[in-house]
Amino acid sequence: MAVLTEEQTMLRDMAREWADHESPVTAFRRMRDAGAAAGYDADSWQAQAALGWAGILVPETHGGAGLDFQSLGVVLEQLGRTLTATPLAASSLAASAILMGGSEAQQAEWLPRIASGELVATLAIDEGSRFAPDNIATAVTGTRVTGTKAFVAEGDSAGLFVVATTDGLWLVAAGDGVTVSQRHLADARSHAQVSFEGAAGEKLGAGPADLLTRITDRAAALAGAEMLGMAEAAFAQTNDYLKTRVQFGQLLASFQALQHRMAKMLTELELMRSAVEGAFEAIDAGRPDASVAASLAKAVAGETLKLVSGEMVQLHGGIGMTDEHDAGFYLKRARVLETLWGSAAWHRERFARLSGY
Amino acid sequence: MAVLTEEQTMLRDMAREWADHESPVTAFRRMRDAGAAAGYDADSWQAQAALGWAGILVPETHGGAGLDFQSLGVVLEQLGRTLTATPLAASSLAASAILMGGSEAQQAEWLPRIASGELVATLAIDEGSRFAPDNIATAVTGTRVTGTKAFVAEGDSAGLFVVATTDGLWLVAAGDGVTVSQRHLADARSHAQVSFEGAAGEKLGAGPADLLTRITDRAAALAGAEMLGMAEAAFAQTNDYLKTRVQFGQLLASFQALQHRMAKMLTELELMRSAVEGAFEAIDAGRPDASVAASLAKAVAGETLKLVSGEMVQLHGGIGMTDEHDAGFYLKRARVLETLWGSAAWHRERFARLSGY
Amino acid sequence: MATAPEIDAPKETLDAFRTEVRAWLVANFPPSLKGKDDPMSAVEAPKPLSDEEQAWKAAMGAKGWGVPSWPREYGGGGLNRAEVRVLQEEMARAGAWNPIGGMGVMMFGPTLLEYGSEEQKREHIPAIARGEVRWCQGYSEPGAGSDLASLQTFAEDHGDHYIVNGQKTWTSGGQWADKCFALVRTDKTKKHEGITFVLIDMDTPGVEVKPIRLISGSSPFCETFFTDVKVPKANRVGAEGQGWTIGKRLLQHERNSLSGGGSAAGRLFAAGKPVSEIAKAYVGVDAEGRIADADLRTRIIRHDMDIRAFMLTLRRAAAEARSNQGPSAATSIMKNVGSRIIQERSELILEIRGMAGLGWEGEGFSEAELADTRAWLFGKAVTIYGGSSEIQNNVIAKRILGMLDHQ
Amino acid sequence: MATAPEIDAPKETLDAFRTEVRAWLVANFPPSLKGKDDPMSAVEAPKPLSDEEQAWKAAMGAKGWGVPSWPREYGGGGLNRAEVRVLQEEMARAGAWNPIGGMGVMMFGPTLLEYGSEEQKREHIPAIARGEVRWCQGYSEPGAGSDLASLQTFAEDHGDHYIVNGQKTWTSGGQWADKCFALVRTDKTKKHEGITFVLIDMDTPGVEVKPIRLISGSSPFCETFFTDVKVPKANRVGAEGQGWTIGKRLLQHERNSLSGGGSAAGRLFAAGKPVSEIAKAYVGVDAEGRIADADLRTRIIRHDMDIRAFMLTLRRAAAEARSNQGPSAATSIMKNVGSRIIQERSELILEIRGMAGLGWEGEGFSEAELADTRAWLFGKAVTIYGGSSEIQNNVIAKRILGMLDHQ
Repeated sequence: MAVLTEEQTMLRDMAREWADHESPVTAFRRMRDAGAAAGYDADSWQAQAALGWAGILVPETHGGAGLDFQSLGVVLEQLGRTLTATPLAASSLAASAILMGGSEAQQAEWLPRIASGELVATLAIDEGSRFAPDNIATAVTGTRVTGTKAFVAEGDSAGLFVVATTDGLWLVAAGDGVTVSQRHLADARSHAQVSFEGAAGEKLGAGPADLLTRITDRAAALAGAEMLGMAEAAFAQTNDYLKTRVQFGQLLASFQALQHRMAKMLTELELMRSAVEGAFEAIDAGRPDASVAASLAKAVAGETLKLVSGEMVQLHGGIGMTDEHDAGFYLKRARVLETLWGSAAWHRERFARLSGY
Repeated sequence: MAVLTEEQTMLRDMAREWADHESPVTAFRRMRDAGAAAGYDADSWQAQAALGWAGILVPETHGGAGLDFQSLGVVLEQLGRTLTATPLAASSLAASAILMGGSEAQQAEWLPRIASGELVATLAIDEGSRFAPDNIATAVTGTRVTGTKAFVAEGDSAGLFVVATTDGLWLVAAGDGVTVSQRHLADARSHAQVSFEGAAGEKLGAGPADLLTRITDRAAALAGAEMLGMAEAAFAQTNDYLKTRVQFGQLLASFQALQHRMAKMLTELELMRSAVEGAFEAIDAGRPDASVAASLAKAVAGETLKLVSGEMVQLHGGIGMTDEHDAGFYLKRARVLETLWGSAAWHRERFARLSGY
Repeated sequence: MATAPEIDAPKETLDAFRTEVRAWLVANFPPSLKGKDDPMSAVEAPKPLSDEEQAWKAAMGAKGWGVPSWPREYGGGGLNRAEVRVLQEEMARAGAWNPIGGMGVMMFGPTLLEYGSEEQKREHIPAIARGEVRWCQGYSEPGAGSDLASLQTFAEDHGDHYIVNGQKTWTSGGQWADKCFALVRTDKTKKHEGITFVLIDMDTPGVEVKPIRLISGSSPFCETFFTDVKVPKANRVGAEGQGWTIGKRLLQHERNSLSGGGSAAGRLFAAGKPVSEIAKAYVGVDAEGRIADADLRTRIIRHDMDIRAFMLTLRRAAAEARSNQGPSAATSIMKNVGSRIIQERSELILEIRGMAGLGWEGEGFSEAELADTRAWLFGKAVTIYGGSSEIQNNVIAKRILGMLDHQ
Repeated sequence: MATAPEIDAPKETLDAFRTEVRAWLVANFPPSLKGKDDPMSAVEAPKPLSDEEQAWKAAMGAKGWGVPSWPREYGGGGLNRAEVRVLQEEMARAGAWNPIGGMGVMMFGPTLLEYGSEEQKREHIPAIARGEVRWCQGYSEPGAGSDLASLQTFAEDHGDHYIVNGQKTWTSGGQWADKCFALVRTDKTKKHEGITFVLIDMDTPGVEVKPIRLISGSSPFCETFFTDVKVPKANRVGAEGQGWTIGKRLLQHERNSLSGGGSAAGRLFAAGKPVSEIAKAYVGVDAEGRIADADLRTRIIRHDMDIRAFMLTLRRAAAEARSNQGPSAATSIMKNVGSRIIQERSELILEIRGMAGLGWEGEGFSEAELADTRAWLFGKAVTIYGGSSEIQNNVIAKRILGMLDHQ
C-alpha cells in the first residue's frame, strides 16, 4: 500500500512547499490573464526542471532520478492543488513510453533532453473528441506518419510527439509535416490539434504488445493524482470558507445540512485517495491488475472531483460564480481532466469487461 | 391532466375514508399475524365489492360502474396508504383483459361475476422470477393450456386466470389441470406458482395484437398508484415522527440535515404523483404514448418508493427496525411492487427503446 | 398540490377571440421574424432592433399583449386565462414571439400591481408593458446573500426624501437598466421590519455600477454603489418597514419564472435539442440502435424521465394554481427540480462531446459547442440565485412540511 | 490519514514463530472443522458445540490466541502486531477459524483492559479470552438512542452498592448473556458527567429481558428491565461520572469492528459471492458477455468499485493506525462506507433475483435466497446501530473537519 518511502515523503513535502510558495493559484491566474502563448508557465517549468522533476521517471544513466510513478504522482498531486500549469505529466508520459518501448539508441537520444526539461514531449493518441484508443486511423508509410490528433495536451510547445498509429507507437519530432493548431479549452491550458502529413518518424518497437494500453493506464493514473490534489484543495478551501461566512447570524459551518454534505465529500475523498494510490502501487509493482486499478482510480477520481468542484461553487454561493474567485478554475480544469484519458463512464465499462462481466 | 372529475374526487374521498377507518394498517397486521390462508383480507374484499370497487372498470351492462383507470387508480392509491390486502388490482386487470380481448359471450360470462366480487381473477404472465413478457413458453394444444407461471399475485384464491401463452392471452378457470402452490414472499400477501397441465381454456381472441402489452402497461400503472399511496403514507408518518421524537434536547424535525432530506423526498413525491397520474391520463385517452407514460410511472414510482420506504426505517431509527412498527411492512411491500410488472431498470430500458435511443 | 376544476370562458366567445387574434397577427407580425425569437432579456446587453423588430415590439406594446393578463387600464392586455391560452396558441401557430420581457415583466410589474399606489402603477406599468423601461433588482449585498434580510444599505429619512448609502451586488443587467427596485434599511433596530421597498432611477447622482465578470466569461450582473443617493418618498412602495413582505412576494414571482412556470425556463426546454440526439451524433449507436455508451445512456434516460415528470408536474401545478392566488410554496419544489434538470442537461452534453464540449473560444468548435460550454458554467448559478437550493429546501421543510426552524 | 512506516519484529524471530504456529495448528485444529466457521456471535443464540468444536475452543482459549494481542497475564496471546499477522496467515492457510468472539472480545475487553482495575481485569478478561462468558451491552434506552447521553436508568448510591432502576433497549443477545456492561446515571443534575459505567450480572434479581422481534423475523436484541437491581460498587469501572468517557471509548471499538476493520465485517465481505456472478446466473449475459440488464450492470460496476476502493482504504487506515493508538475518528468514515456497501449489496441481489429475491419462507426458494432476504432486512440496521450514519456524519464534520456544533 502506498505507505510512502522516505524519498517519496521528502519529494511530496518539497513539492507542496514549492507549489504553495512558488506557484500558488495566483500564478495560474496571471498566466491565464496574459493568455500565455505556450499555454503553460515557462518560469515554473524551468524551476521544476531545475528541481529534477522533469526526469523523475528517467533512469539516472539518462540524466534522471530513476524513480517510480508513485513518486511522480505525489508531485503532480501537489501541483494539482494549486493548478500549476506545466507540461510535467505530458513530458513524463512521453518519457515513460520511450523507456518502455524505445531502443537503447532512442532512449539515449531523447531521454536526457526530456529529463533536463529542455525538450517538452507529449502523447498524441486520440483522433476524436472522446477517448477511444482502439479507434486509431493514423497510418505509417515507410517511416512517414500521416494522421490527425484532435486534442493533444501541451501540443503547442511540444518538440516531440509519441504518436499512436495503426503500427503501434511512433516518435515524431515537431517540424516538417507537423501542423499544430491551438485549441482553446475552458481550462486555459495548452491543447492543440496536431496534424501529421507524411512526417518523418521512428517506431518505438522494443516494447510489449500492449504498450499503448500501458501508457494510457499510466496517463489515467497521473491524471488521477492531479485530480486528487485539486479535489483536496477545493474541499479544504470550501471548508475554510464555511468557517468564515456568516448568514442568519451564524457561520455556515454550523448548519447541519452543510456539515453532512461536507462529511460525505470527505468520505469520497478518502476513497479517491486510496484508489489513486492503489493504481500507482499496481503500476509500480508491474501487477497484472494494473489496468483494473487504473480504471478504478480514474473513474473514482472523475466522480469525486466532479462532486467536489461543483460543491465548491455551490457552497461559495455568488462569489464562487465570479471570475475573480478561484472556484471556476477548479471547475473548468476538473472537467478537462475528467475527459482526458477516458471519462468515468469509459473506465467503468472497461473495469467491468476486465472483471469478466 | 389528472384534474379529477367530480366522480373521481368523490371516489377518492370515499376510499380514503374507508381505508382509514375500515382498513387501517392494523387490519393488515392482523391478517399477517393470522397467516390468512388466502393471503388477503376476506372481510375487506367483501366490503370493497359491496362498495362496487371490484367492478369499477366493468361496463354497467355487465354489472359494473364503467369507470376509467384513473378512477381505479385513486382507489388503489388510498388502499396503498394503509396496505389494504385485497385482490382488487389483480381482479380488475383480469376484467380489463376480458373487456379488451374477450368476445361478447366471454364478457357476459365472466365480467358480472368479477364485478360482484364473487369471482377473483388474476393475470398469469411471468414464467421466471424477473418480469419478461417477451419470454413466454406456455403453449396451447387445441384448447388445452400447458405451462408454469412462477409468481402469480392472488394465485391462491383466484378462480380464473388470464394466461399469457405463445398463442396470445387465454382464459383458464381454476380446476382440473391447474395446480397452485403458495409462495411466501416478504410482503405476506398472496402469491403462488400456478401450473397448467393440459388445462381447458378459451382464447381472448377479439383484442388488438398488442393486448399483452396493453395489459401489462395497465398493470404497471396500477402498481404505481398503490406505490404512490404507500409512499405518501410512509412519508407522512415519518414526518409526524420527526415532529415528536426528541434527541439532544430538540425535536428531530428541527435538525437541518433531516429537513433537507425530507424536502428532497417531498420533491420526488411530487414528481412521482405526476408520473403516475400521467400514465392514467395516457391510458384512459388511448394515447399512443401510453407505454412510454406507463414506463415513466413505474420507473419513477420504483425509485421514489425505494427511497421513501428506506428512509422511513432509517429516520425512525431502532423502532423502525422492529416488527412491532409498521415501517417494515412498507419496506417489504415496496420491494414486491417494485419488482412486479418490471423493475425501474426494466422500464428505463423500455422507455429509451420506445424513445428511439 | 390538490387538483381543481378549471373555469373557462364560453366556447363561442373564445372562437371569436381566436379569429381576432389570428387576423391581428397576420396584420402585425412580419413573417420574416418567424422563429427569430429575440425577446428583451434581463441579463443581456440591449441589442439594436431592426425596423421590423421595432414595429413588432411597438404593435405588441400598444396592444398590451406582451403582458396579456395585466389590466387594460395600465396598458396590459386585460385577457382572462382562457384568452391568454388562445393568444399563446395562435402566436405559436404563427411563429410569433413576445418582444416584451425582462425583470419588469417577470417580477416587478406583478408586484407593483399588487402593492403599488395608483400613481405608481400609472407611472410605471404602461412603460413596462410597452417594453420601454428596463428594471434591475437591488436586493443582494456582499454580506447578505441567502440571508437577504441582513441587508445594510441604509435610507436615511430627510423629510420628503431618503438619502441612500450602501452597496448592492448581483444587480442583473444593472449596467443597462433605467430603474432599480431595491430593498433598503430604514430602521437599524429591527431586522425584517426595518426594511423598505423603494424605486431608484439609475441616473440619479451617486449611483455607480461595476459589472461582475462570471466564470462563464460574461458580465450580466453588477455591483451597484449608492453614495448619498436622493430618493423621493413618492418612490417608496408600501409603507416603511413593509419592504420585506413586498420583497418576498416579488421573489415568489421570480422563483415562479425560474422554475419553468414562466416563459424563460419554458423556452429553454422547448428550444433545446434532446440530449439523446446529441449523444447519438457524438457517441454513435450499437447494433440495436442504442446509444453506444451504456453507462452514459442510463443517465440520459433518467434525465429524460426527470424532464417528463417535471413537465407533467408543471402542468399539474398550473391546474392547481388556477384555484389559488399566484405562486405558492410549491414553487420552491419546481425551482429545485428545474435547476437540477438545467444543470444535469449541461453536464450530460459536456460528457457526450468529450473535449469538444469544453471549448472556450476560437477554432475547432462549433457555435453550439462553444455556447453550451458557457451555458454550462452560467448554469451553475441557477441553484444559487433566486434563493439557493438550500434556501428552497429550508422553505419546503418549514412551510410545506411544517418542520421547525433549525437553530 | 497520513501514512507511517511500520515497525516489525526481526525476520528470524517471525520465522521461528511461524513454525511454532504451524505445528500447533496441526496438533490442535481438527481438519474436519475446516471451513466450518462458526464463531461465537454476539447476536445469535448459542449453539451446542460438537466435541471437536469444544476441544478446538478450549485449545484456543488456553493458548490465548482467540485474543492474540491481549496481555498474556490476563489470558491473552501476548503477541505483537507482526506475530498476530503470522498467526492469522497460518490459520487462514490451515483453514482454521477463531472460536472466540462476541461483544466481550470486540468491545468490552479492550475497554476494560484500558480502564478497569487490576481486580476487574483478573476477574473478567481471562473468561472472555476463553470464550466462557457472554457479555451484552446496556447502553440505549427507549428515549436515548442517538442522544445516548440523555439516558435515565438510575443507579442510587447505597453505600457499598447501587440500586439500579430503569430500562435498556437494543441489548444485543441479552437473552443469552451472562453479564452486562451498562451505562447508568448516578447524578441527575449533570448530563454527560452524571453517567457511570457498571457491570451487572444478568442473573441478579430484578433483571428481566424481553426479546424484540425485528423486521427480518429474528430477535437478536432485547429490552432489558432493571427493577431494584443491586450492583456492588466493586463492579463500577472507573470513577463515578467517568462513564461517558469510558462508554465512548467502547463505542469507538464497536465502530471499528463494524467498519470492517474488525473481523465481523471483513468476514462478511470475504464470504459473499460477487454480485456480478449472481447477476450472470439470474439475468444472463449478452453476446459480448456483459450482464444483460445494462442499467443494473452500471450499478453493479459502481458497487464493485466502491468495495475495491473501500478495501484499499481499510488497508491504508490500518497502515496509519500502526503509528497511532487504537481507533480514530476516521472509523466514522469507514463505518459509513462499510454500511452503504452492505446495504447496496443486499439491494442489488434483491433486484437481480426479482421475485425470487423476496422469498420469506417455504417452498420455491433456495436457502441462499431466503437467507439473503433476511439479511437485506437485518442489514437496514447497520446504518442505525453503533452510532447511526447521521451521528457519524456529525462526528466527521466536527471532529475531523472542525466544523462548529450545529445548535
